[in-house]
Amino acid sequence: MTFELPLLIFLVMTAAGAILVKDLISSVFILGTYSFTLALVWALLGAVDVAFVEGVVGAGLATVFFLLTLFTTSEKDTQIRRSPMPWTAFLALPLVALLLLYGAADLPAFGDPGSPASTHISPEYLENSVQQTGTPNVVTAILMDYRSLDTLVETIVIFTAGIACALILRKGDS
Amino acid sequence: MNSFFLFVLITLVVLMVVYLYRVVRGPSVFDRVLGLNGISTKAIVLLVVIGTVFERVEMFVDISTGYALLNLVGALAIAKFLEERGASQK
Amino acid sequence: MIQAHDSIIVRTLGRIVIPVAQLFGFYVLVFGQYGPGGGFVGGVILAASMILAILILGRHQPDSGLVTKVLQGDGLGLLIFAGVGGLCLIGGGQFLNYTHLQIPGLDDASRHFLGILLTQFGVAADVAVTGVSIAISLSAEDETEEVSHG
Amino acid sequence: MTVLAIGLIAFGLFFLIVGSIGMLRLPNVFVRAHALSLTDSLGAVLVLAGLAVYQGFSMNSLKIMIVLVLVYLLNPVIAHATIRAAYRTGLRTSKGDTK
Repeated sequence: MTFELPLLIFLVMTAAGAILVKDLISSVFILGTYSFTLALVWALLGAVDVAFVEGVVGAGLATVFFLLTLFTTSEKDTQIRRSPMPWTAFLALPLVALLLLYGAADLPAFGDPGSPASTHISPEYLENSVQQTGTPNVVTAILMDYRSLDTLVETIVIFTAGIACALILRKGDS
Repeated sequence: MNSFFLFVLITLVVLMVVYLYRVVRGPSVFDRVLGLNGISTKAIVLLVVIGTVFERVEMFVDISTGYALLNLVGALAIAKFLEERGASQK
Repeated sequence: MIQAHDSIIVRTLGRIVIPVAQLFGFYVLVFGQYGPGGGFVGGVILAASMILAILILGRHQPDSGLVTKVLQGDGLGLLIFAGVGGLCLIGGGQFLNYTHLQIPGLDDASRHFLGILLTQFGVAADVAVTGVSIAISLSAEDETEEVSHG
Repeated sequence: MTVLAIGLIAFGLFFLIVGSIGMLRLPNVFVRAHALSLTDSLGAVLVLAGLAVYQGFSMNSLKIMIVLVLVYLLNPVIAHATIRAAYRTGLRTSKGDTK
């Protein structure tokens, strides 16, 4: 589809802007824009659930958390002091890019039905999930039923993050 | 009809680039905030247009409602943060 | 401590939008089996609505009393999730295999449907409580001053 | 019906383009807020109304209407909060105004 190209160029522009800008507050704003754009790319590829999570968490909640962290800093903490780029990076980065492009040439094409990812177990999920679980959304069926133990452990990770934040950051004896 | 929607999509992305210029270059912090809000408005409209092109509007409308609500939280947090920081500087 | 926003326009909008956001969060949570969304996204939207209440109405105001109540529920969502798994164990099957939820009058697909719905509620409760808890932790509550006074 | 939808979308797109030009060309923050809060809201609302008309009367158009009302409510309030913060921090348009 021809429409992907301007969106991907826009994505790279936002990513570069978030790195190159001078202070942390602007960097947080541009990261929010980056998340919006990435969610649009996911939506365009048809991954609606991923787009929803990316948009809600990346553009909404993460921005709020970053800002609440910046609330407690002072003005001079949020300036970024950047040392000049070492000359080895100019040599190494193009080599790494070439290596990655060489590796990407062997990947299967987008949406290829014969690729390993879509021949192993996903046909079974796609065919049987509605009869077995009564859930039209396959992503929810896989996350919550076929792979529910993984989801349980992810929930434990989120819970642990909340507990760790409270232990480290909250003051007083409460 | 489809080519018309494609035209709308590409126009909206070009307009987002204009706002991105304001976010990156903007002389004051508030220019950046305004640019961010402009981009998120475009993104909300863009999602509904993508849904219309794919003929699955009922899915994409939910995402864009979530965007609109979460955008309010982020923007109000930014506004309060800048207001309190500016007040503490004086 | 975060003060209430002192603009009447923003506060009036908050009174309209916060219930809408909570309703939308529940909608995403319950209809996650038919469309995009589910427990995680619904929980995040619920957390965002409560963070919005803190930002607009203030932390220790009576209007945002829900936030204080929600903070007591730390770990409740995890308990719901693991509890559904435990019920499956009691029913004589594997952990989190919803076929063994012993509810009479339901076929296998309906049991799986019910199990997915209950675990989604667990995930949403966990994510919402954790989001509000992290926001409160990051906003640097000045409880030290209260301690030094009393 | 389709003609009405295309007309609404094109009209809204015109307002969005005008808003972007304003964002690019106007001299300072307080004037730029007009480009965002007034022009942009109207443009987005017109485009969304056009898409709702294109869907016909159904559940989908009702959902698009919810998004429309939210955008129309939230966008000006966000601009208001931002500009209020800008004014409170002592930003003024000309040097004579500064406290």
